[in-house]
Amino acid sequence: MGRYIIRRVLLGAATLLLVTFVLHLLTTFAIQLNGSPALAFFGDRIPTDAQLAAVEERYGLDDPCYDQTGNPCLGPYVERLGAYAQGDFGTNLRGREVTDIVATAAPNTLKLFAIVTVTWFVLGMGLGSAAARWRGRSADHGIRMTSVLIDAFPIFVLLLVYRYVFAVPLSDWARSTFGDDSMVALWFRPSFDADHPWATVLVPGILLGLAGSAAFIRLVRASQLESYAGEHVRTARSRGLAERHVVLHHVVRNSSVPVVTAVGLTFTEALAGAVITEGMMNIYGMGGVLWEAVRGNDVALVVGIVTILAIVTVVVMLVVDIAYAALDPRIRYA
Amino acid sequence: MEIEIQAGTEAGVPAPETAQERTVGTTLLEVSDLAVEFRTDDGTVRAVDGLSYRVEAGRTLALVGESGCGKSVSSLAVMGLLPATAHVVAGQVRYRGDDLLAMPRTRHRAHCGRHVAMVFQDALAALNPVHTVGYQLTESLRARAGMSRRESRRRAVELLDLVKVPNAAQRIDEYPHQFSGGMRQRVMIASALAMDPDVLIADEPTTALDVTVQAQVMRLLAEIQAERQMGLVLITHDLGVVAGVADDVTVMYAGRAVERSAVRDLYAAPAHPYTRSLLRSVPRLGTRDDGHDDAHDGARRGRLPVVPGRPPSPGHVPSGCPFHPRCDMARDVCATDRPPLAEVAAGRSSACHFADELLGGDRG
Amino acid sequence: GGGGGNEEGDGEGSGGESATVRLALAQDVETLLPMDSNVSDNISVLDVVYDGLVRYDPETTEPYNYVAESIESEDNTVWTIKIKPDLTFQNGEPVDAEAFARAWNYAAYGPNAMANNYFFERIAGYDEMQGETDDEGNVVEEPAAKELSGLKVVDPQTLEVTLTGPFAGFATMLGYTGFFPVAQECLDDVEACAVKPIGNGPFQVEEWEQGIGLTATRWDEYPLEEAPTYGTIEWTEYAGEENWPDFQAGNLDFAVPPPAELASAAADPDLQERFVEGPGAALTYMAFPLYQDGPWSDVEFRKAISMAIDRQGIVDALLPGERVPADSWVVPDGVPGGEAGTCEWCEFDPDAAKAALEKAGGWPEGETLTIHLGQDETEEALFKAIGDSIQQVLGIPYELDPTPDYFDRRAAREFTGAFRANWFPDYPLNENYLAPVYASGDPKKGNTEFGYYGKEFEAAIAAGDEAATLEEAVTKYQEAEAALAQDFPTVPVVFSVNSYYYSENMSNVVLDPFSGEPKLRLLEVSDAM
Amino acid sequence: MPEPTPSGTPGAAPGGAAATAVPGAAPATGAGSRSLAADAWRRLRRRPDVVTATVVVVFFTVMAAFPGLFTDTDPKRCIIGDSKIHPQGLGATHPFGTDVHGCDVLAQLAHGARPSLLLAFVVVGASLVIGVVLGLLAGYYLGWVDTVVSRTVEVFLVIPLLLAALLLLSLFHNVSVGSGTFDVILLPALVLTLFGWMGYARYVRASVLEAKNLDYVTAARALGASDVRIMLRHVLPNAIGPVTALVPTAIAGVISAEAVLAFLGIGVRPPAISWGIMITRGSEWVTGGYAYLLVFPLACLVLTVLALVVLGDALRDALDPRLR
Amino acid sequence: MAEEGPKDDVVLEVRDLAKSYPVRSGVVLKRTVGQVQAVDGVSLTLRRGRTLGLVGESGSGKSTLARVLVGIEKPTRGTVLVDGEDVSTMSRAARRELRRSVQMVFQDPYTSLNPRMSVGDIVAEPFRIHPDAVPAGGRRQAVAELLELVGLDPDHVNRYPHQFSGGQRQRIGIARALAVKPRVLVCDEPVSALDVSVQGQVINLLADLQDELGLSYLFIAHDLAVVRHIADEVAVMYLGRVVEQGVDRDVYDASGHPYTRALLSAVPVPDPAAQADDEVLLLDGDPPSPADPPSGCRFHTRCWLARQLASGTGPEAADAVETDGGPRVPRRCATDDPVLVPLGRHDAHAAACHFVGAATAVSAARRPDPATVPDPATVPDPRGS
Ligand SMILES: Nc1ncnc2c1ncn2[C@@H]1O[C@H](COP(=O)(O)OP(=O)(O)OP(=O)(O)O)[C@@H](O)[C@H]1O
Ligand SMILES: Nc1ncnc2c1ncn2[C@@H]1O[C@H](COP(=O)(O)OP(=O)(O)OP(=O)(O)O)[C@@H](O)[C@H]1O
Ligand SMILES: [Mg+2]
Ligand SMILES: [Mg+2]
Repeated sequence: MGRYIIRRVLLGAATLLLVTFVLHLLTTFAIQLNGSPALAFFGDRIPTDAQLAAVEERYGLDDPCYDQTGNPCLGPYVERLGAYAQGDFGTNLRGREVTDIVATAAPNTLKLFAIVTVTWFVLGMGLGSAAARWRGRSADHGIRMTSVLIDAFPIFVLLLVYRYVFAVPLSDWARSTFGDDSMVALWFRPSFDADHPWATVLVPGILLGLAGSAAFIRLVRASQLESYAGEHVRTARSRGLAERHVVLHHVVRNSSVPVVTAVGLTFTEALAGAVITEGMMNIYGMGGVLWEAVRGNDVALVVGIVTILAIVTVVVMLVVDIAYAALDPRIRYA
Repeated sequence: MEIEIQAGTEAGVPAPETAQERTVGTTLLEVSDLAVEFRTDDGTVRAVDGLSYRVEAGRTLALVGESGCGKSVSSLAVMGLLPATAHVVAGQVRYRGDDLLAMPRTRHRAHCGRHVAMVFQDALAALNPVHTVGYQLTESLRARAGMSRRESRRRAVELLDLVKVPNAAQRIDEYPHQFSGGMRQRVMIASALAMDPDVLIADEPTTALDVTVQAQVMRLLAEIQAERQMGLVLITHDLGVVAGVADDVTVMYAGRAVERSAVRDLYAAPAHPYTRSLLRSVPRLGTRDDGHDDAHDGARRGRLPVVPGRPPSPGHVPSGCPFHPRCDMARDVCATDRPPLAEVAAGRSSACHFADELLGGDRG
Repeated sequence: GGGGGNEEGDGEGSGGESATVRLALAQDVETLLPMDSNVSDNISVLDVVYDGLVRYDPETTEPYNYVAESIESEDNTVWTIKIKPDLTFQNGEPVDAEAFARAWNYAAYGPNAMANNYFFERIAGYDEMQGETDDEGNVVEEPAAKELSGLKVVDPQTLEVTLTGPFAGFATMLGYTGFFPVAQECLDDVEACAVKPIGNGPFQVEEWEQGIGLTATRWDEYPLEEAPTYGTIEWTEYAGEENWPDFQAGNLDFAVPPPAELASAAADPDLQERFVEGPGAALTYMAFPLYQDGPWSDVEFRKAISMAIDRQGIVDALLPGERVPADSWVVPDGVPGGEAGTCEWCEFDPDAAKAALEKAGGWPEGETLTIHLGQDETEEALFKAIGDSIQQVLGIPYELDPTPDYFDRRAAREFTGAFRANWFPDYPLNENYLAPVYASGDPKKGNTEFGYYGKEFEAAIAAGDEAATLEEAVTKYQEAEAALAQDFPTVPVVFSVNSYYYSENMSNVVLDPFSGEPKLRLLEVSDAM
Repeated sequence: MPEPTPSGTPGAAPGGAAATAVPGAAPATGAGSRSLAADAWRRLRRRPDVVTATVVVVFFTVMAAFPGLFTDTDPKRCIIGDSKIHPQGLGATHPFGTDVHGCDVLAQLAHGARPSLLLAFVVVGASLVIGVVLGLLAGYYLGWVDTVVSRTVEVFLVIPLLLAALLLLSLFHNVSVGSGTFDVILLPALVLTLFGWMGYARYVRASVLEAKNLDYVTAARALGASDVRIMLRHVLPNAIGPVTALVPTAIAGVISAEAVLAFLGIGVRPPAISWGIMITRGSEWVTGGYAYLLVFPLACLVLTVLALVVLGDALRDALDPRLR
Repeated sequence: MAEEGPKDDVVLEVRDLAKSYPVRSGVVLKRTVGQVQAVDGVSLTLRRGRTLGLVGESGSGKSTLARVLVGIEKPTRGTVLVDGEDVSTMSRAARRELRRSVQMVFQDPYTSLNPRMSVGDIVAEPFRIHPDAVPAGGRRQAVAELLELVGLDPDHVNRYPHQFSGGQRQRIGIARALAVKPRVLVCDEPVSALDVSVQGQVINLLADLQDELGLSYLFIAHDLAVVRHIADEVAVMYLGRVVEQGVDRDVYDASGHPYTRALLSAVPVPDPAAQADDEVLLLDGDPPSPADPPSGCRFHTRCWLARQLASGTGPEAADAVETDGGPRVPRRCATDDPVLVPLGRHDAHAAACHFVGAATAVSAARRPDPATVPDPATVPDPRGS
C-alpha cells in the first residue's frame, strides 16, 4: 500500500504535467485560431500593428509560435514549467499575480464547496437512506420525485428566483426582526459580502447543493438498496440490533464506496455550478475567475488556476482511491 | 387462534435473562402450526406448512429433513427475518409464552440475539465483508449492552478462542474473506453466542468444518448448553451429529413435520417411511458394502441407497401424503388422504397412515 | 458645478464626512492607472481620484478649464496650456507641466502598451515612439524616441503641445482619463500605482481588494472647488449586472433594474421618486462586410434592411427605458454637433423596405443572412429581434453567429454577413463618432472594419480638422455625417439611454451624459446610517 | 409408481426415473427459458406509474419527431409587436402566449423538443458508453489500463468544460455544420460527451473493484469464460447500479448545460430553438410577471425527466431479481 | 504394483505446489506483515477415471489447492500438469480447452451463483462459453436434463438463486460444473449442504458419470464416510501439507498419521446408542495459524501421539522437549519436519510422521484407546521390513 501511494503520487505529478501540457496546447491553439487576445483589449477600436505588438509583448504572447497555427509552442511551455517549479505562477493579462488572484478567490470557492458538499452529504445521506429504507412506500416516491423536480431546475433558475423573489423580503424581514448586522440578515443578503464570507455564502451554497443533490440522493438510495439485499443485513438483524444501528453499520457503511466516489467528484462537478453561482451571487471565486480567464484567453491565468485545481483534484482522487481500500477490505491494489 | 400478549408488562426491551431462570424442561420456544408462503412469479408457494415444535431449556432439538423442505425458512420466520416476498400465513411462535409473531416488529426484534439467536447457513454471505471479524462478534454487546471498546475487544478474543480459531487475538482484526469456510462458520457461532441467548437456532453450523473441529464445536455447544441450560435447535443433514448431540428430533418433509421423537427411539425404530429411508441412506464409515478388493481397477463399489425420485418442490406438493410418490409402503389411501401428525407411541408422533405397522413391523 | 467647502454642509441633505456612497463596479476592472484605463468603470473611479485639465459640463458636455488656467492656440496646431498654481498630488508632489508631460510620454511610448496610447496620435513625435512591425506583427525596429517631440515644458505652469496637423477639438479631448497627470512616485512603481493610485482629485483610494471592492475616502487637503461633502465611496465589484436585488435590499445606492424588472420598478411610485434618466452616448448599429461582394454591396439593400427594422417595437419589447431608436450616426443629445433625424431611412416602413429590396435585386434564393455578434446576452436578444423583423418584412432567413473571437474575426475581415457594431465615444465631439469609425484615407481597401470609403465624407472630415474654431469644425463634421447618410454604409439601430434608481440618502443626482454614471462630485448624501 | 428399491435409481439413464417421480410436474421442455429482460417486461407492464411515464415519454418523443402535429404556427415567425402576450388558452392564436420576441411559445416548445431530446440522449448515451467501457476495463484489469484510464479521467476532470468548449468552437467556427437537427446539436453533443463521461467511468470502476472479487465471478472464470463475458454478464450487471441511478438526472443536466453552451455560441444556435434556450431566456423574465415563459419549457423538461426517472427506477428494480 | 498404471493414466498432477497470501494489517496504509502459507509443498496425482478424496482440517488449504488446480489462482511455487503438460506454459487456446475439461464445484453455494442470473442461465452459461459443447438448439433441453439430473425441478429454470435453499443452490453449482462434460471435476464440498438422500443421489450420479465417461474427481469433503465411499485414493491435509495419502482402505483402516486417526475417531456415528460409548480422540489445543506454522512437525502442538510418547517410557520420553506453552513432545517432532514415508502394503500409502509405525500399530483397533498404544520401541520400523 505504501508503495501504491508513492506510485500514485508520482503518477499524480505526471498527471499534472499532462494537464498543464494539454491546457497549454488547448490555449495555444485557441490563440492561434482565435487570434491574439490582445485584440479584445482594444474593443471596437482597431489597433495599429505596432500597438498590437506592444500589447502582445505585455501579455507574453510575443513568441512568434503563437502566430503559427499548429505549432505547439514548446518554448513558452518549458519556460512556464520552470517558473512554476520556482513557485512563480506568473501574472494575468493585466499584470496581477496569479497566486494573488487565487489567494483571494480560492477561499471563497472553497467555502462555497464546503457548504455544497455538506448539503449534498446531508441531503443525500438523509433522504437517500430514508428512500432506501422505505423503498416503494410514499416516502420513497416523494423523496425521489421531489429531488428530481429540484434537480430539473437549472441552478440559474433557482438562484434567480431566490435573488429576485425571496432574498429582498427575507433580508428586510431579518433586518427588522434581528437587527441590521445580525447573522440572519447576512444569511439573506442578496449577494456575497467579503466581510462575512461564511454567512453570505450559506444560502447560495445550499441552493447549489440542492440543485446537485438529486443525483446524489438517487445514488445513495441505489447503493443502499444493494446493501439491503445482502444477507449480512439479516445477520445483523438476527442479533436483535436496533434497525437504526443495522442501517448505519451494515447498510450505510457497506454502500459507502459509490458515495465516496461521488464526494470525490463533487469538487470538480461543483466547479461548473460555481461559475454560475459565483457569477449570480457575486462571489469572487475560482469559477468566476476561470470563466473570465477562459473568455479572455488569459493563458497564464487559465493554466495557473487549472494547475492549482488539478493539484487538488489529483489529491482528492488519490484520497478517494485509498478510501476505497479502507472502506472495503476486499479491494486490493496490486 | 389465541394470541397471548402479556399486557404491557415490558415495553419493547425484554428483561435481562438473569430475571428468568432456565430450568431443564422449561419450554422456551414453541412453534405451533407455522405456515409460510412466498409470492413468486408462478404464484404463491407454501414453503412451510403447519410446522410445530418445542424447545426446552437444556435440551437439543434436531430439525432434519430434505434439502429445501423449509428448515431455514421456518427458522427465519421465528426470527422475524423473512424476506419481503414471504409472510407467515398461520401459526404462532411463543417465546416463554409470548407470541413473537403477534408483537410489533421492534419488540420482536428485541428478543432476537438476546433470547433467541441464530447461526445462519451461509457463513460468508452472512458476515459483513467490510467489518472486521472482531467487530461483528461483539457488535451486539457494544450496541445493546453498552460494552466498552476495550472490553469488547477482549470479549471478541475470548469468543473466537471459544470456537477454537487459532491466533484469535490477531485474527479478530481480519475480515471475513480472509477466513476459511470453516472459520467463518465458527465466527458465526461465536457471534450468536455473544449475547448468551436462551435459545440458539443453529442452521447447519458445522457443514464446513472438519470432523475434529466439528466435534470440538459440538462439544462446546453441549458444554455451554449444559452450563447455561440453553435450548438448542440444530438444523443439520448429518445424522451422525444428530445421533451424538440431539435429545429430540423433528423430521420434516415438504414443509411439514412428519415425525417427532426422542433421538434414541428414532434411530432404533423410525416411525415414518421417510425417516427410515433417510437413515438407510447414510453412508457409513466402516461398511464398504461392495466388498471390492484392493485392486481398484475392476469392480465399482456399490451405490448408496437413496430415496428414489426428486423431492417435491413447494409449488407442486403431491396430494395426499406428500411422500407417497417416493414411498415404498405407499398404498391407495396415501395418494388421497393426508395423514396428520399423530401420537403413535409415548412421546412419538408420526404422519404416516401406517406408522403402527412400521413400528410394529420393526419391533417384530 | 461647484460644491461647498469641506466644512459646511449645505442644508439637511448633506451628511458630512461620515456619509458613504455605495456603488457597483464591474469586476473586470484591473487597473487604475489613468493612461491604461479606458472602460467606463475605472473612468468613473478615476473621475474622483484625478483632476484633468478640463472637465465637462454635465448638461451640455461642453468642456471648461479646471486644472488648466487656460488652453489656447492660434492655429489649432500649437497649443499652450497654462496650469493653475500650487496644486499638488495626494503625496505632495506638485501638479505641474512636468506631471502632464511625464504621463503623456509614458502613455504614448508604444512598448508601454497603454490602453490610451492612441489618444496621442495627433501629437507630433508619436510615430517615432511606436517602433516598426512586420506583417506577422513582430517588432522589427525599436522605437526611435522615448518622448513626444511635440511636448514642451515651457515652465512649471506652462506646457506647449504641437500637433501633427490642425485639430480644433484638441482642448475637448483633454478632459479624458488618458490625459490626467501622474506623480513621479507613480511612474517609479507603476504596478503599485495601478492598484493604489496617487491622484490629485478630491478622493484618495484607501484600499482596493481586487475582485471584491474598492474604498475611497475624501482627501482633506483638496484645494479646488469641486469637492463633495460626504466622506467615503465604496465600490463593490460585480461580475455581471446582477446588482438590483442588492439595491432593493439597501446594500447599494445606485442600480439599474434588469429588463424584466423595468416594468415593476416603473410602477413603484416610491422608486419613481428616486429615478434619474438622461440621454446616453453609445450607438449600436448594424454593419456589412463591404469588402466582400454580396447583396449588401447595393445601397438599396442596406436601406431595405434599415427600413425593415421595427426599432420602436424592439425597444419597447426588449429594453424599454434603456435604449431609444436611432435615426442618426451621432447621438443627438449631449454631444456637440449631434443632430436627430439625419438618417432618412431609419423609419420602420415595411412597404418601402420591400420596394427597396426589389430595387436591389432581391435576396438570393436559399441563402441565409448571417448576423455576426459577440457574446453578450442583451445584444443577442436585440439582434435576434432585428433578424426576426427583417425576416418578417423581407422574408430573408437569418442566423445568429455569436462568437467569442468577434473582434479578431472582424479585424481579419472574416465576416460573411451582417454584423453588429457599437460605438462609444472617447470625448464629446461629433468628430469622434465619425472619423475613427469610417475614415481610412484608403480608397482601395476602405476602412478596416467594413471596407467603407466615402470620398465626400473624407473631405468633410479633413475640413473639420482644419477649421479655425470648434464651432466651425463641428459644422464641417456635420457635413461629413450627411455624406455618410447618403452612402448609407451602416444601419443605426439604437442609442443608449442612461438611467439610475438611487437610494433615499442620495440627492442632487445628475448623470454624466457621456459616461452615464452619476456625477459623484455633485452628489449630496444624507447620513442615514 | 416406481419400484421401491432401496438402492435407488438404477444406474443408466440418470434423470429419467426422477422425472416421472413427481406427478403433476410439468414436463421439462414446457418451461421456456425466460430471460431476465422478458421477466422485467412482464412485470413492468403491470405498473400504473410505468404506464403513465411511458405515455409521457411517448408523447414527447412524438412531439420531437412530428412537431407539426402539435402546432401549425411557424416557430420562427416572431413579430416584435406581439411580444409577451400572455397565454390565451387552447384554440386561440397563441395558446401558450408569446415570448419577448413575439414568437409563439407552443410552436417553440413543439419544435424545440427535437434538438433538446436528441442532444440529451446522444450525449448521455455516448458518455455512458465511453464511461462504462473505460471504467469497466480499468476496474477489471487494474494495472496499466487503470493507470491510463484514471489519469485520463483526471485530466478531463480538471480541464474546464468551458475552456474546451471555446476551443472547439474556434476549431469549428469556420466549418459549416449545416442546419439539420443533427447538425445543429453536433457541436454541443461533442463537447458535452467529451466532458461528460468521467463520472460514469469513476462510478463503474469503483463498483467493479468491488464486484470482481465476488465468488460467482471466480466461478465464471473457472468455467473458462472469456474476460469480455465475465465483464458483461457478471461484473457489469452487479456494478451498474450507481450509474443507472444517475442517468435520468443526467438527461436533465444535459438539457440545462445545453442552455449554457447556447449562450456561449456552440449550443443550438438561435434562431434555432431548444428547450434549453427557452429556459435560459424564460428565466430572465420570470420575475417580471412573465413566469409562463419559464414554466412551460421547464414543465416539459421536468415531465420528461420525471418520466425517465420513473422508468429508470422501475427498470432497475425489475432487473434486480433479488427484490422479488 | 498393480495399480501403478502407465504414465499417461495420470490426468492431473501437482508437484510441490505452494500458495501463500500476504497478511496485511492497518486500516488505510496496509503493510504486508507476513505470509499465510495456505498450501505449502503439496504433490498429488489424479488418475483417469479415479477419485481422489481430499480431507483435512478446515483452513488447511483444500479450497486453495482446488482453486489453484482449476487455474483461478496462480501458484506461488510448483507446477500443475494436466495430461503431463505444464499449465503455466500452455498456449491460450490450450488453456481455454483446459478450462473446459477441468471444472469446479464451489464450496459456498450462496456466493458462487450470480444473483442476477436465473438458474437456467447459470446452468446454460457453460454452453455459451463453450458453444461446441451442445448444439444451440438443444441447450434448453440440456439444461432441463441437468437440473433433473441433480434433482431439481426443471420448471424452476426461471427462478433466481436467492429463491432456493442452500442444498438446492449447491445442486445448481453441480449442474453447472457438469454441463460441459469435463474430464476432471474438482468438487469443493459439493454435498455438505445436502440431506443424506439427495447427497446419496448426487454421489451415485457422480459415480455413474465416472463409470460412463471416465471422469476423474478431486473430491473435497469433511464427511469421511462420503469420501470413503466415493474415493479411490485419499489425501489428508493438515496446515497446508499433505500428511497422509494412499488408497482409501489403507488410509482408513491402517492410518499412519496421528491426525488421520484423530479425524477418523471424531466421525460421528449415526447411532445414538453406539455414540454414547464411543471415545472420540479429541485434539487438544488450537489449530495453529497458517501464517505462523509450528516448527518441526506442524501437527506436534496438538498431536496426541507425541504427547503419549513424551509421557511414556521410551527413549522419546527422555528426549522430550517443552514446546512454548504447549505439551511436552519428542524432540524430533518439535524440530524436524517429517516427510511422507511409504508404509503398509502399498507404496502409494505414505504418511508424514516421525513415528509412523506407532500410529499404524494402533490403527488396527478402529477406535484406539490411548492407553493401549504400543510402545513405539516395540513397533517394527516400516522402512526396515
Ligand atoms: N425467496 C424465495 N422465493 C421463493 N421460494 C423460496 C425462497 N426462498 C426459499 N424458497 C423455497 O422454500 C423452500 C424451503 O427453503 P429452505 O431454505 O427453508 O430449505 P432448507 O430446508 O433450509 O434446505 P437446505 O437444507 O437445502 O438449506 C425451498 O424449496 C425454496 O425453494
Ligand atoms: N484471499 C485470502 N487472503 C488471505 N488468506 C487467505 C485467503 N484465502 C484463504 N486464506 C487462508 O488460507 C488458509 C487456507 O484456506 P482454504 O480456504 O484453502 O481452507 P480450506 O481447507 O478450504 O478450509 P475449509 O474446509 O474450512 O473450507 C486459511 O487460513 C485462510 O485463512
Ligand atoms: Mg437451509
Ligand atoms: Mg474450503
